[in-house]
Amino acid sequence: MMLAAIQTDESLWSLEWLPRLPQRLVEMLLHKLGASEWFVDFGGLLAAAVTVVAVFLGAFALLSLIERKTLARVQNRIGPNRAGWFGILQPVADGIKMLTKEDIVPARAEKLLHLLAPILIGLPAILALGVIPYGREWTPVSLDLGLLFFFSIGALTEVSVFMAGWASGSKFPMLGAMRAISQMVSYELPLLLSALGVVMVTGSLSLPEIVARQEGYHLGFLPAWNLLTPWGLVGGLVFFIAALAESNRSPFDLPEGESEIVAGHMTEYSGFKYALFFMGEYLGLFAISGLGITLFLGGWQAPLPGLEFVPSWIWFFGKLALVIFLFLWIRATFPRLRIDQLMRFAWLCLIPMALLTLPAAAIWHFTGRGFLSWVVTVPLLMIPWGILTVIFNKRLAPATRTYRFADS
Amino acid sequence: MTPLALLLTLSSVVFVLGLFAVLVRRNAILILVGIELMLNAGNLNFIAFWRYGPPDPELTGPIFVLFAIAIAAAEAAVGLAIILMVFRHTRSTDLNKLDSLHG
Amino acid sequence: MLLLSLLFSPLFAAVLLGTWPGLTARRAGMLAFTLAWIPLILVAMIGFQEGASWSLPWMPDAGIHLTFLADGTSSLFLLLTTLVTLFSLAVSVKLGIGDRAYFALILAMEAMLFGVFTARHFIPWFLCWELTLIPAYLLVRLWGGTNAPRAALRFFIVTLAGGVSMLLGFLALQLTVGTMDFDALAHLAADKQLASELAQGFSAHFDGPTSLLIVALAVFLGLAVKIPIVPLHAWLPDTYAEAPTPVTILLTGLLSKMGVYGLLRVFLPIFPEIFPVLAPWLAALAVATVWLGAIAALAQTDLKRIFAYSSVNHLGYCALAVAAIATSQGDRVAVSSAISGTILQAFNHGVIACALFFVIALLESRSGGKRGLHDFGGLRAKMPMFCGLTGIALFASLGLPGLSGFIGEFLIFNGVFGLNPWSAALSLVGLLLTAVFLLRALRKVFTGPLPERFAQWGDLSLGERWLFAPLIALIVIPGIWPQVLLHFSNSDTLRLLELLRPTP
Amino acid sequence: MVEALHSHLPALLWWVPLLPLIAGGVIAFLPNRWGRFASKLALAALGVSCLISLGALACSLAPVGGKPLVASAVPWFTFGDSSVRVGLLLDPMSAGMGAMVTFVALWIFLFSVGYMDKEVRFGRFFGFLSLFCGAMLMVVYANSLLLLFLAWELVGLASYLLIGFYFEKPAAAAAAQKAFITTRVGDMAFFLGMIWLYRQTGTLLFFDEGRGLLESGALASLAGATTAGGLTVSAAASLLLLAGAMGKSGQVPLHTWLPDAMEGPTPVSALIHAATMVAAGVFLVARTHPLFAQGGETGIALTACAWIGAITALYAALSAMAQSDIKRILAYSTVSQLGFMMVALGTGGVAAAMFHLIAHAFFKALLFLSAGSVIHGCHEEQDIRNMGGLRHAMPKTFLAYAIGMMALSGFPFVFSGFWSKEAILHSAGHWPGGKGPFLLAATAALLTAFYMTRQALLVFFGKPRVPGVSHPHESPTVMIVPLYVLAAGAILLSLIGTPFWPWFEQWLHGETASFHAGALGEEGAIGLLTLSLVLVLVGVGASSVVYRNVSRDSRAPDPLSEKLGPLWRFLERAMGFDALYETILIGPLSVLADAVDALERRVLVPLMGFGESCAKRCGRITDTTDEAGLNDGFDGLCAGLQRRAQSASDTQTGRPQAYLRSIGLGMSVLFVLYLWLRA
Amino acid sequence: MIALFLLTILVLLAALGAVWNARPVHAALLLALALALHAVLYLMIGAHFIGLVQFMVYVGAVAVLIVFSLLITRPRDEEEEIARRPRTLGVGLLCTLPVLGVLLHAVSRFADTGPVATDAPAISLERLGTILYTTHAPAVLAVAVLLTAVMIGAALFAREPGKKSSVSPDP
Repeated sequence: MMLAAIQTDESLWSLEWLPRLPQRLVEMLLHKLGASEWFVDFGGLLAAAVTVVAVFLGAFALLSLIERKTLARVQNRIGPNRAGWFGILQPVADGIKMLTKEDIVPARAEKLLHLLAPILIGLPAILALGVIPYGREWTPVSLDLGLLFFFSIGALTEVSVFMAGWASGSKFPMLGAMRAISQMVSYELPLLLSALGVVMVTGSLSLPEIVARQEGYHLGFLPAWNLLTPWGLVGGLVFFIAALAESNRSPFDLPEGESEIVAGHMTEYSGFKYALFFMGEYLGLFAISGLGITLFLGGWQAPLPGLEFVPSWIWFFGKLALVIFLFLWIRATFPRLRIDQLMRFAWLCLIPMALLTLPAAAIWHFTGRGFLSWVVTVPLLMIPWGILTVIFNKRLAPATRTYRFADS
Repeated sequence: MTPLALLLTLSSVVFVLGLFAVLVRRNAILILVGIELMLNAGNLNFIAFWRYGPPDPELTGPIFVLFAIAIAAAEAAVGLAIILMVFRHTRSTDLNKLDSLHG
Repeated sequence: MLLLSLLFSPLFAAVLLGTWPGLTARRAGMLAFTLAWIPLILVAMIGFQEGASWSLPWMPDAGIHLTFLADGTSSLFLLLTTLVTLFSLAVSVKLGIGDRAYFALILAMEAMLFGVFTARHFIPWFLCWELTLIPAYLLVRLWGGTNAPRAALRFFIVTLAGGVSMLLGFLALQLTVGTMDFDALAHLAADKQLASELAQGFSAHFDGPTSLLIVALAVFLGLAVKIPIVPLHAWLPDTYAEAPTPVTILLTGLLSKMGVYGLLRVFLPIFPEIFPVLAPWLAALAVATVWLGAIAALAQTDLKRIFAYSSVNHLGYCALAVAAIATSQGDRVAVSSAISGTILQAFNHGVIACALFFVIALLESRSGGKRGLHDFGGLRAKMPMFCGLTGIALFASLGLPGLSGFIGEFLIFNGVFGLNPWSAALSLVGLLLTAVFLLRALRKVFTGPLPERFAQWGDLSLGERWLFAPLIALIVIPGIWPQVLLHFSNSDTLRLLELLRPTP
Repeated sequence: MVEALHSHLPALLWWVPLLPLIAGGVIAFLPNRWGRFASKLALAALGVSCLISLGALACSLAPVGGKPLVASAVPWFTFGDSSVRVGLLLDPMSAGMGAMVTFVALWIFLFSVGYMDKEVRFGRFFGFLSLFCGAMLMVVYANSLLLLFLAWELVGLASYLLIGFYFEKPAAAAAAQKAFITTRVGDMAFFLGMIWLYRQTGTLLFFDEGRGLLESGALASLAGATTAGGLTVSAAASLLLLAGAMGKSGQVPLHTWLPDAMEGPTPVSALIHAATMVAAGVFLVARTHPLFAQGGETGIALTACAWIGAITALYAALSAMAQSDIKRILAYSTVSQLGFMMVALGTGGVAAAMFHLIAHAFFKALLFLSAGSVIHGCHEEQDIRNMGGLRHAMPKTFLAYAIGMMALSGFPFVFSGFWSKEAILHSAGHWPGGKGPFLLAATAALLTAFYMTRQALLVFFGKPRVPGVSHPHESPTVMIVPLYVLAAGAILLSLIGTPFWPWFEQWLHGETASFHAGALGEEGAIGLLTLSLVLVLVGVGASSVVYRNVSRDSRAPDPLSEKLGPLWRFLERAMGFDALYETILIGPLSVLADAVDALERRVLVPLMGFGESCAKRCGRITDTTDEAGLNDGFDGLCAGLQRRAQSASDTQTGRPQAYLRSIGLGMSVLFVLYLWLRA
Repeated sequence: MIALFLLTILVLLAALGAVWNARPVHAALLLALALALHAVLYLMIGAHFIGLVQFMVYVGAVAVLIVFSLLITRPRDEEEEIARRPRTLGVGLLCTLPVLGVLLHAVSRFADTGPVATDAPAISLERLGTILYTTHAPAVLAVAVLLTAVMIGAALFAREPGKKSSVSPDP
């Protein structure tokens, strides 16, 4: 039955089917082996999962290198170039280092939880990746509640971070965990609200549906991506910033801020568990940016009318690379925010704007998505945004720091 | 042993465990745990009856569960806020110490 | 109506004093003084209106009505009460003694005294008799000297015991005769039925005369304690010495007069039959009182105790006169002179005692509480006016003719002579002894060299002179023109004569 | 003018005593600064009353025949239905006495103006003096025994005030008190007598149109009634009145106060203790003489009077001899002269007594005033042993004193003293009751001459014994004039009292004055005259012999004391009467007082305390029973209840879980019940 | 049906652990596990939306909240030891067993009447949304108001009294 699905696809050349290849092969194989129907499905799913994990583990390794290279370039230095040609083998070196390091478990730690925490960090990211539609042909698991699944799985990370922090027994991980949890909880809200706008417009929770809705072009060359609508732009920005915070990166990387609480909830980990943490973090990054792309940048949709021939997943991974680069860029330039500024920014700036996108999107939708809707929604969004920036410029400007010396 | 009976027994047992936790536990927070269990047992009943009970086009069961979940969340939030306030005041969450309202 | 308002005006004043918000001691005193003028005006009106009566049915079925009647003698005593109270209040304010409770108690006592002097039925009489005790006790105890509590307690218990015996006596009367109204009893006694009815009542235990004797003795005991008569007088010197001087003025001026009034208006009319038997004993006791009062006074060094004993001495004469009334065989002149003598002596002694104790009060206030005879000397040089006025008071107390003391004594001795010359002679010697200790006091205090500690003492201030003036007037005027007082008492003396109708 | 005066007399008479009294009252209120005005006021008041009394004297001169000229009666007060009336009486006796008192007092007032000018309480002194004169005049003119008694006491008061005038001196104050007390003893007897009379007769007026005390009706009833002791009432009453008189006139048992009374200023002694007050006693007896005479010539009253008078006369004369204070000698001489008057009254000679009283008033006042000016001159020196040879320094005073001395000791013929004393001896001689009083009186007369000469010699003759005494100076004229007036009086009075022309006696008895040429012819009259002459001369001679060399210095003992020795000291202390009274009266009295006080404190007060203590005891008993029985029982009950309630309330522990458990239990029971019921 | 049975066993174990575990944090985590298993149960039965919502709300928010408050109050473990003493256990059982008896009795009498193992009617989202926002619109609004009130209330409760959450960096 699956082979039939493959054959119906007219242009083998379009490599659309490439991501699905392993899945189909396994299904064919099992089919041949006479496994029962559901076992075949099961096997197919398993294969798909394996392909996704493989792809993104590779991307992870690549990203660790690229990140360090870009940071260096930004800071006008070369970055890792010793391991292999242009430092290309640096990830392998890191991996070997991680594996060979002795795995220390603190005496007072909870043995079981200490082990379980890194695993649970990685699990939600991988599950989340399984839901995102990479190509026209291929979304590993297409659920009609895809988005809801993605966010509920995302909730698991907080529990695992807590476990990590609490299980290591000492005060610093505990504090780091508390900071991380409070940050993630307070940024989950804008994340959901901004996604809600897209859901309201497309009318469905399933991710392939959302991508499908973003097909077509306005005025000939403007792709119908959500980002290019007034509410979409604001929602996208909010989503993008919330995503940064959700994955504890750059301006919001307070939990493991090296200069303050050593490595936050990961201080007591070493060796392979530490690597797992990093993997979990980066996979989380991939997942959240993938979701962002599907919601706002039209998933695997081609940017220009003429480029449909290019296989859809190429567009997906291109956009993904673009977004990741943006992350790295921000990491290199923005200083770390303080915990109260961070919380205040979330509650007093992101959430209101996110809430605003909902009515704006509704109005935009009901006013026929034409020029009129632009005229109405743009001021509706711009004016509050102006007010908020004015307020915040006053508030957020850091007060002159008064140094208190010990003896005074 | 129909799945409905199974689910119902499950929910009763979970409910009783929750009640037991509430009656026995000394720590106020763990009492909340008991309460959560009791609420979930309730939801389970609803879903069980929706699933295995007479077909219900109006989906009153699931809707009721939705509302129950929302309210349970609110209840947990307020309960914990109160417990924290009491903790800040009396430095302990041991319920037996909060017995000033007595005869 | 007039009498009712008289009885209740001091009470109303006392209540007003008690409840007036934020009243300092001095202002309380001034208020009490001004309020005390009202009874004086009322008494004057009663005096001229010649008799006012008022009765209140208390227990109609038991036939007990609270009847009050103000006739001649009682109006005289009422006048004395108002004057003495007014004077005592003025002295307390002048010396700065006592606070609002103190003045309220004095006014309450005044009201009770009005009751005693006008009651015509035993119940109101006895009520007021006992109620005067309470303020007196409190005044002596709370504002008194060092061992005032003990003296006040003894005073209270002894007088109370007397009161109880009197109550028993009258109860016996009530049971047998059926009424306690003085006039009714008097009429019964007059036509000799009292003894027979008593006999029926107590037929089981005693025959007629002895039962009457017992009842009479019981009642007499109550009165004797108050007069006081010798064996029962021991409470007097301590109480008078310990009480603050204004209160002593009240005690000597009024409370002792209750006893005399009681004898005259209550005891005499009710027990004329038994009295001739009782009279010689009473006379003997009276003479003993006179003698003891005079001699004991000689031995005292405290001025207050000297004048306390002089009061005992003077009241001894009254007792003597009352004894004389009963036994002077049919001699109308002697009886009427004895009666008027008693009333006059009681009134005059009230005024003179006031003056004497006022002198002590002044000496005390100036010397800071000292009142021993040897504490003073040669004051006449510095205080001639004060010495002159004290001299008048002392000589009046001595019985110098021309001053009020003499007239009472003349009438009393005129009456007593009929009783038996020897008691008259003896009591005259008592009079002589009075002269001795009074002059001794005058000499010790006023003459001799002036010790330097009194060098800066000035004579009487204007206020003190205004206080002394009315007293001196009340001493001199009756001395020169006794008719002023006798006018009131004559009508009553005549009525008493009919009642007594001395056995032919 | 006399008839005009006659009609207003009863009203006018009241003013005689009242004016000085009012003046006295007014002066009492004047502050000391007004001293001069007070003295003028007193003098004016006395002057007016003197004029009125002289007018009254003039009216009474016309013989009325035994009936009083004026006998007024005014109702004073009524007690019961009987009333008491008082009034004034004008008869020769009172008129004479009144005139004498006002006249002598007037001159003494003048004298004291000079004598007391240095005194700071000048006004007060005159206030007391006029108070005294008013009271004395009331005694003289009183028609009622009660009014007389009233005035009698006022006189006592005035003497108390005047004796105690220098109250800074404790001796003066003690003397004043002693005077008042002793006279008061007499007054008590007087009072008792008065009361007795009043009860017997029912009236106190002397003359009341027949009902009066001294009128026959009352007298008869008094004489008729007898008391338990067998005495007639009149005798008993008169004895009591006599006792009163003795107190006031200083007769033997009650005389001790008079010598001490010299502590007062000299004019006081002159007026009160010479002329007037002491004479009041004699006047009282004279006034009530009819009552005394009820018992007949030798009645108990008159005999007692005579004998007491004689004894006093002799005793006082003897004591006077041994005195060294100039005023005490005169005081004792007054006592002895009063004794003489009593003898006269006792032996029936009312007229002789009155005449001697009036004469004595004049010359004794004269003697006292001259003694006063001597003291004034010698700057308050009173002891005659320190004086001497003053006749040169104070000739005028010496002359006046000499006249007074001669009148007192009875120099013959020229001086009233001689005639009055002779009349007394005459009446004493003829007294049927025995010669005793006559003999005592005669010796007393002798001794009088003796001690008067002694005094004159020691004071005026010889050389001043104490050289240091600053030179004595003569008194100013304002003091000398009264002396001479009194001296003239002492002399002129002899005219009316001689046996030849006994005007005074007849006037008193209401007879018309007639000349008795043959008076000398009566039996024994000549013998009596010669006897009194001899007595005087012998007294003077003996005294001049004993005190011939007066120039010895004051510290030397008195010549007589060497002869008499212990007797002299006995006499000097006036026969120890003061010590006697001290031991028998004042001592036991204070012992008795302490005994009575002790009796009171130790016996009566604890006795009375007995009631108090037993009241406390039974109070304690009821308290304990009440506490143990009732209260504890009830508390126990309450505690039990409370415990149970507590345990019930414990179930409400405040722990929510406990409540939930009970709810759980309850619910399950209900369910089981429900199920059980349904089945 | 077998999967269902297995899952019930797991849920019971997790619930028992949450109730009986002596260490409070473990109890809380076991609670989270129990709630997650509930969610899985819902998914198996076919109520996908409710399962996911259950998972997100309970595991994501409530469990974290409970754990967070445990972190803050850090109760000492031995208190729970006392709680597990036999006496309190006895009392607890005494009170809860009758309730269990009653419930099971009710279940037993009722369970066997219903239809057996019908297939799961799918809950389509649109259907759910339309019902929710038409017949139950007021209820939804009420819950919305309730939730905002709770959020503001909890924020107020948790705020330190007196200290304003000021932005300025002063300590």
